[in-house]
Amino acid sequence: MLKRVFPHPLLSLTLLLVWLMLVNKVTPGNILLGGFLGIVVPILTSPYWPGRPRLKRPFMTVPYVLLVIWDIIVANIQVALIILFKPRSKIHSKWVVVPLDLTSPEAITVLAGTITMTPGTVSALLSSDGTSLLVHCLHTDDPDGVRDEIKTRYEARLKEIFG
Amino acid sequence: MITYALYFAIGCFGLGLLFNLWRIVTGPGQADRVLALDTMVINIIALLVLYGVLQGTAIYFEASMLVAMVGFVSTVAYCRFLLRGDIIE
Amino acid sequence: MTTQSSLLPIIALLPFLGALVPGIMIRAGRTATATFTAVPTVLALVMLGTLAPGVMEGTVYTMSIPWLPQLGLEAAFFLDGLGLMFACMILGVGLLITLYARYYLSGEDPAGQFYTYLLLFQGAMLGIVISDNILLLLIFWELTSLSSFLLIGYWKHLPEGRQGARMALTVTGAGGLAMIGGMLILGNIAGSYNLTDILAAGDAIKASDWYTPAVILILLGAFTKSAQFPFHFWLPHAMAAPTPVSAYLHSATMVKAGVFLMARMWPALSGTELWFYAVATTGLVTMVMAAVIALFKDDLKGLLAFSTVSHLGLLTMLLGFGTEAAAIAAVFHILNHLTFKAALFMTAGIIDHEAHTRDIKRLGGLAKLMPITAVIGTVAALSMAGIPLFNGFLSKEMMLEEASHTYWWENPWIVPALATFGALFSVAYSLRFIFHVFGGPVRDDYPHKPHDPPAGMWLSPAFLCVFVVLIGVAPFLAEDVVNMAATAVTGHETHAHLKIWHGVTPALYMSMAAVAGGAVLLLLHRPLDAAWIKAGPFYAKSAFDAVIAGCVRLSRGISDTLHDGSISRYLAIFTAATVTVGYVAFLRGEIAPATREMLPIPPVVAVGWVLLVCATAVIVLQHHMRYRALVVLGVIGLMISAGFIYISAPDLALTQISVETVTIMLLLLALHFLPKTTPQENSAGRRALDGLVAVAAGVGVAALSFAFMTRDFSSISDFHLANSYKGGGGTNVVNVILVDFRGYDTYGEIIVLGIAGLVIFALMEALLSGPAGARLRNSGYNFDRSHDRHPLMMVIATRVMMPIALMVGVYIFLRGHNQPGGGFVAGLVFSIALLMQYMASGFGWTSRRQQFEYHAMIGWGVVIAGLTGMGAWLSGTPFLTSAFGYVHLPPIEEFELATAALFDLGVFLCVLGAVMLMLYSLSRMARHAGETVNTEPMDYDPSRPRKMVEKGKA
Amino acid sequence: MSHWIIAPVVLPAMMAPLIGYVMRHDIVLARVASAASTVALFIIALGLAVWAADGGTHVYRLGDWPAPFGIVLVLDRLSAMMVLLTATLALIVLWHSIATGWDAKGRHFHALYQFQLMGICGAFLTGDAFNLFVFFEVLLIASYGLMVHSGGKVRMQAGLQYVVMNLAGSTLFLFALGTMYATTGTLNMADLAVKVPQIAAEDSGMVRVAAVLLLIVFMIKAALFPVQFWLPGTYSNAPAPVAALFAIMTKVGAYAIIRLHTLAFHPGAEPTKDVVTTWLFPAAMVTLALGALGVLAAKRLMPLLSFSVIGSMGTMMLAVAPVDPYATETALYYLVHSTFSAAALFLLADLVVSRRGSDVLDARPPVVQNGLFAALFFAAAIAMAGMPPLSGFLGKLLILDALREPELMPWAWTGILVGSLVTIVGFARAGSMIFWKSTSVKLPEGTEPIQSDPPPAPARGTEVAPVMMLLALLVGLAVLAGPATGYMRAAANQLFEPSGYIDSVLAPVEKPEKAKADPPLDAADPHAEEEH
Amino acid sequence: MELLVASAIGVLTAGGVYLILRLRAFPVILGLSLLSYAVNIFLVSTGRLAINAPPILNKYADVSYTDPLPQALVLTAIVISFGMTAVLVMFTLGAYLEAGDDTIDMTATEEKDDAA
Amino acid sequence: MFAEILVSAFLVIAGIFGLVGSFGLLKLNDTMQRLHAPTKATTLGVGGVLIASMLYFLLVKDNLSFHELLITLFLFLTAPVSALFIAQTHILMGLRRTDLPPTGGEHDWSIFDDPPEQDPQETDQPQT
Ligand code: NA
Ligand code: NA
Repeated sequence: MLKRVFPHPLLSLTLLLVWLMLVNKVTPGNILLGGFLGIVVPILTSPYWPGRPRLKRPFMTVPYVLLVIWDIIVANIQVALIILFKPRSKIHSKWVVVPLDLTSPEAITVLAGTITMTPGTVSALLSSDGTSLLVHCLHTDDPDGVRDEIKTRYEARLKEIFG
Repeated sequence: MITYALYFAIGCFGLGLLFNLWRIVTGPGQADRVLALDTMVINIIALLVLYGVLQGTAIYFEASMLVAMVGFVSTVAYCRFLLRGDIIE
Repeated sequence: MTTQSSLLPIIALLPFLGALVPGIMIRAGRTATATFTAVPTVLALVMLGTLAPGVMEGTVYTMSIPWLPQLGLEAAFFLDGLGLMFACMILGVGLLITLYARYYLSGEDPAGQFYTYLLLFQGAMLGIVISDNILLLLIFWELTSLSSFLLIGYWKHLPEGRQGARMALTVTGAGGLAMIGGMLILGNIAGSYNLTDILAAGDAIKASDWYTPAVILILLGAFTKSAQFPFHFWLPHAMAAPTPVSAYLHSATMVKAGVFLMARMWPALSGTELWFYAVATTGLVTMVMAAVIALFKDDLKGLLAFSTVSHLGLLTMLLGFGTEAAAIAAVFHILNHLTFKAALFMTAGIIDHEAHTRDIKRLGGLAKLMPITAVIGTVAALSMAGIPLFNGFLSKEMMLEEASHTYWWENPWIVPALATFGALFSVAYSLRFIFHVFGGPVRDDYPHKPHDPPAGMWLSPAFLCVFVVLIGVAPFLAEDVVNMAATAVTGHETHAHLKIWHGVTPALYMSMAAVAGGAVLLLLHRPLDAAWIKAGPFYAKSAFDAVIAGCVRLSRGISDTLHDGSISRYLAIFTAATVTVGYVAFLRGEIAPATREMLPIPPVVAVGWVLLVCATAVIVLQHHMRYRALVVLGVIGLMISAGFIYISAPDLALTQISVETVTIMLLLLALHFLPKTTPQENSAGRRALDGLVAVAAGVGVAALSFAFMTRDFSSISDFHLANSYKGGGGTNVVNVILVDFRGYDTYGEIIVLGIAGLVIFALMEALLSGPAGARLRNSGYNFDRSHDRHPLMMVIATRVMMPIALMVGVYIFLRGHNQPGGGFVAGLVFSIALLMQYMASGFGWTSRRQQFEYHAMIGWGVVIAGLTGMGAWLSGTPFLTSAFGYVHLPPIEEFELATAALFDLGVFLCVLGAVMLMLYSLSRMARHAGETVNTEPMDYDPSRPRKMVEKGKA
Repeated sequence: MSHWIIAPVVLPAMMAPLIGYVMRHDIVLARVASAASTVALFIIALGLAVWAADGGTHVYRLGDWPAPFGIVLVLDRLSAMMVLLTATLALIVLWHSIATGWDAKGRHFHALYQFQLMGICGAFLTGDAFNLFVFFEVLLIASYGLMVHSGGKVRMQAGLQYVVMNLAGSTLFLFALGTMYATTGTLNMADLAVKVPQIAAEDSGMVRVAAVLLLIVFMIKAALFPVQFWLPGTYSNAPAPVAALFAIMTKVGAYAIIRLHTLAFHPGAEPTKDVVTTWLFPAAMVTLALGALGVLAAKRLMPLLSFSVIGSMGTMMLAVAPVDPYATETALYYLVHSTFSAAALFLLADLVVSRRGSDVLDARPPVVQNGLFAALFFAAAIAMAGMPPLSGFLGKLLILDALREPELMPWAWTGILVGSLVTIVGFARAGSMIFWKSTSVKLPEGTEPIQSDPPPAPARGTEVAPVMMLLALLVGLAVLAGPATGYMRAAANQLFEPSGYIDSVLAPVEKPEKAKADPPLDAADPHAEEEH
Repeated sequence: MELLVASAIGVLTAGGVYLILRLRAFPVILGLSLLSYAVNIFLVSTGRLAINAPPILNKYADVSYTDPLPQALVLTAIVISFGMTAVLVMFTLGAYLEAGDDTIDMTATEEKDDAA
Repeated sequence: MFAEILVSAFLVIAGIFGLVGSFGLLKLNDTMQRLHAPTKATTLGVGGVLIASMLYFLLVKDNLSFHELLITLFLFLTAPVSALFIAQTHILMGLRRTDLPPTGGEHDWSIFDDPPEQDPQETDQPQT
């Protein structure tokens, strides 16, 4: 019963927040309406989201997000420098194959997203059984290092979060 | 000061648009064009937000949000067409 | 008097009403239908009979029923001497023909149809002669053309019948149309379309500037109908009709309509030089020419047809002379011609019927085989030849008399000489009819051994021959009738004295010369005939056919070239015309100097402009690469949306960007089935021309918009700004206009969308069930597709994105009344959110989980919007009158409730339903083409075990 | 203010979704609903026509907003007449569609049919220029669907052309409306009638462009040269009942021209004075000629009928071109006549062609009931060609009578008379081929007739009835020409006295204060603070 | 600014017109899309251009508003042209699937000549 | 003043990164390299603009606004997926299978190889 009303409780919470961000004003009416929509919308969309993803340690997401933001800033600068000052011929792009230990689709998605959002790497392909990720690296002379960094810096943390 | 900074930023993103245009026109691959269009969408979002700041109003915010949303959907659609032919098979 | 007059419309109507009867009892057989045809004819005759004494005394019966007063058209009838004479002729001969046809028609012919047509014709003809309104007369006139078309084409399986019918219709129809013009002019001069008034206004008419066109146009009608040169050629071809028809229409009645008309109009139109030269000359030429041709016709009916043409020429000439005596002669000859020519046609019909041929060269010697017929034929033919003691002699003599003292272009000889010449040939062909058909030895090679027909068939011509002889011997018997009619023609009382012997007059010599010469000609017939054939006479039919064929070719040339199915050219013409007309309209007006200061151009806006222009250029130049064009189209949509923001139109930006996306989706979905490139098919010249048109259009539109943008104006929208909040309850004026001030537009607009959904759905159903469906099933993919149908990342991202997007949709919907947004954009946002889901997991998978039916959604949308509109009726206000109020429910802050929101909900549902139904239709096509529906939301879920079988294998 | 004015729009607009969405799986139910709705529409239209005959201009202010700020519907004699004409035609054509089973040959026929009626009635009733555009679109998009009802190759291609042409036309319509608004600042037709004459002569250029662009837009609908090209392909390939219904569609264009050129660009409006007179007459002349030529040139029956429609539009628009009351009156009479006669021809052609198997004018064996069809064809053809005794002849006489301006008369008269002749010849050729020559076609001994399986059935009384009804209407129009033209004269006079229309529409209205409460703006506007 | 807008309208119109005169349905669709962009901007500009004056009522500032009516008209026009485009796309597909190519011109099928 | 400097700084940084992103699109050699560029514009470019906007309304206009966060959320959610699709497209259309390293597993990269089959989920039955 509860699962029917709250098929995705985390989503409901997110939607309430989204609603408040949209109306940009926290009033009782808006909270009520946002809460209502936060319940109704997931119910309406639940057929498209069968199953409920498990978060083992949801609070670990906070340091993870902060880490990613920091990486984005640093990497951005590096990549900007490459684009601006490195001659075309000196840019050494590489493919990196990252074997995945993660199995949850949500976790894989977050990992791939993280890789893409941090400049310098782009997730390009997943193997069809979801066991490895193909990453394109803008400039590196050490593809294995990149792979290892991804696995230790991001995947390990995600494994903790998603279990 | 903010005004100058605003104009600077607007100029940067505007110039960016021209770069995107070049990529769209010359390609060479279809993926390049889609990529350029996607970048253009992002630049437009930035410009819309900057314009809102310039005019001191939040009235254009929904537009930027909607652009972000449809930009994504159309990029996926353009790609899916090339990948699968039928975009909503 | 009035009661008697009121018989007139009844008389006119009787044949038409009567026509229904044989038409209904179409299978009843010849006797029954003939009987029922005779009934209205007899009734009408009886009614006429009650009026006849009055007319003889000089009474003119009139009766008028208003019909179309705006035009001056009245159902007005009048009966005077001329009318009475003609009416009696029409009905009397009609009766005889009815009897004759009963025996003439074979059992296989649909007699009911025949008699229906006959009565229709009779009614039309009767109408002509008793109309008091020339517009009414025109109606009956055209009806004679139509009914004769039906009668000539009665044997529809015969090509001659069909062609003859069409030729007659074409020629007499053309004349009739000309006459319409003439009559309208005439009525305009006279100030009335009533014949009585027109006849009284003769002097004014002749003095008018419009007299000449009126006369020419009316004469065109009369000449074509009466087969005057050069319009005579249709009549011989009308002989393909059954002989009763020929006898009735083409000798006794219809062809006389033209003559009747000239007689009718005689007081109003005759007596001028134009009249004389046009009418008399035409008549003379026709008379002579047709007489000559008639001699060389081997077809009995052909001979009679040309002789009819000749006699009609004679009548025309007489009426053209414009003298009273000539008019009397004409009236008398009308009567006489009727009797002998109808009899002759019936005779020819009998011969054809019995001998199965009408070819004179195959006949001869019939006098012994069919004596009764021979007597009838001989009497009638002698009358036609103008032999004394037969009525034809009398009127022909009068004609020659008139001709003998008529000057043509100050020349005294031309008319008498030609008249005599014509008479001579007339004698010759008449004698030929007698000697070559009835005379000579009995042959043994008739197609069918002839003998006299049953009495029913020869009674009618015999009856007419009685008149031929009776009048021929005792002409004074016809005196009253002739005077009665001639008085009506000339407009003042005439006192004709009809006698056999006039003394030794020029006419007598002319007559004798004609008889003698005619006999000689007959003797010389064989060599003359050979010479005639050798000369290769001009066949009007081939000329006519060539003209018609030429017209058809010409019209095909024009019509088929213009309407060749090339829409690109249609559009080019359309655009070029629009541009031209627009420029001309503008240049013929003026433009005041600009009053409005221009806004500055910030660089980034200029960049947007560059992008827009370049993108347009790329699309135009590279439209062959269809996919590329679609990508670049996205740039234009983006630029325009941003531009809308810049020029203070946020609602437009929202709508544009979302519509743009959905449109591109649709185009991509369609392009999936279509060729991916456009071949270059236009010539460089064509492209240059198109470019020219395009540039002209672009420059025009640009100049126009520049012109008004730089000029101030005031508009009604101040009202909207002022009343939006107080009266409409919203601060987003655009939205209030949409849902309130102009909610009716929006109502129409969502219905357009709803219909679009329906049309697409219906079309898809029709396609899939037809050959297109088969084609679709056979269409395969001609490129390497990705094996990644539903990438995991997309599915996961969508699971979060879609609910958020729906929230955004709700938000945009709720705030639309006050801020940019509203039902339409919200509907599109919902659609896009669903689209995202479709792209992630496929349409099939997703729509199986769909809880709402799109059809119903559109329906509910339209119904809700409509009901909201109708809700206003409850408070007695008009459709779509809005109501709103502010509600305060603690602890919630005050909020607004408005009917406009309900209306907007209708908009929302309709948009969502329509978009989704469109996508559904396209996706159904794809599935029809062989796409399979996935059972899983994503291709592979690594968190779940693989299929057992595969596991075992691995 | 009577709500009945909007009934011809709302009734089909409410019925259509019900039919299309609720009853979409039950053809019988859909038929009943569609027929009931159309009968009701007819009765309402009749009532409105009777009401409008009082000579008043009845205004319906949508949303209770005063004109020119809101949208108004206007019922006067002309609009009432057009609605009644539409309803009458719709009823008969619907009967035919149901009796012949056309409606079941594809999806959504009845829903689209009702939407189509809604669009047409809306276009006739509106008093707002932009709203006219909206209803043009409604009627167009419904017509797209009806046009390709039941599909098929050629029909699809022709349908595509029809859509493309009209989309181009709709775009032009918007350009024209934009220009109109940019120069006058208003969209209400009565208000335009006030504003257009006020434009200074020195500044007439733009409004003239607006006027001429609008003229072209309506000429597309009215199928006038040089924008008539779409019609033959469309009418020839549309399902016959749809083509019959389309007989009213060309009249929408004619109506719009009449309406705007007696109102917004009325003859007294100086800036736009010569716009219509310059172009409409020559366009109508050429149209008439092309129609006649097309009839003569046609190798198939349906194009022949289509071209005869073009010719009739040319004839009618000749009488619209002078923009004077009597000529307009005659044009209205011809309008009604040509609508019914075109419909009769198309419905009849459907009965014949569906049995004959082809509309190609060649020799092939006669169809069942050849005689009956021949008679009906003869009657309908003489009506269309303007031969007596049906209303076509009277209409033609009226138009000839009305066109007496010395500079127009020679052209108009020649055109109409010669055009009639050519049309008559064309129809005679076609009729004699189909109904007469067919009787001489004998199949060679021993060959089996190539016939559909089962062989075509004779037309039932219910199938022939609609044609009969249309012919009866033509007879009635001829016999009652006096009263009919009386109404049309009154309608024309009303058009040429636009002050009644203008005053009624723009009459000031007492408007009750709508807002029940007047809360501060920020309650409605969450962003208000930011903007300060 | 006016010049930019006017010329943009002109360019879009010219491009649109050129494309609708092509022989295949697809470029015609593109052309009609361009034309519909052009006419939308044209319509908006009939209310004259104004910067940062959206017709959203503001109680707190004495601001001017651009003409809202043309915007409402354009919204209606956009929606309608969307529906029309969708139908056109479907018609194009239908014609293509029925006929086998997407040429938009119809080649006249020659029928037997003459009616006698 | 501090607020102004802060906002201005964010604006300038955002502008630079946005421009660099687009410039990279122009300059870089092949499609895969170019794909890296928009991530600049998205992350620091638009991110900077959004932060500047938030700060501006908060500090200068005294009005806290969350809208910008929402846009950021949107972009962060969607950009990787867009990039993935563009990369897939490029690989499918512009590269050969052999241009890529092997997956190292038993299955090939998704666009070249069908996924292994799975039993349908019991909870995932269509509703109708
Ligand atoms: Na990255
Ligand atoms: Na809205």
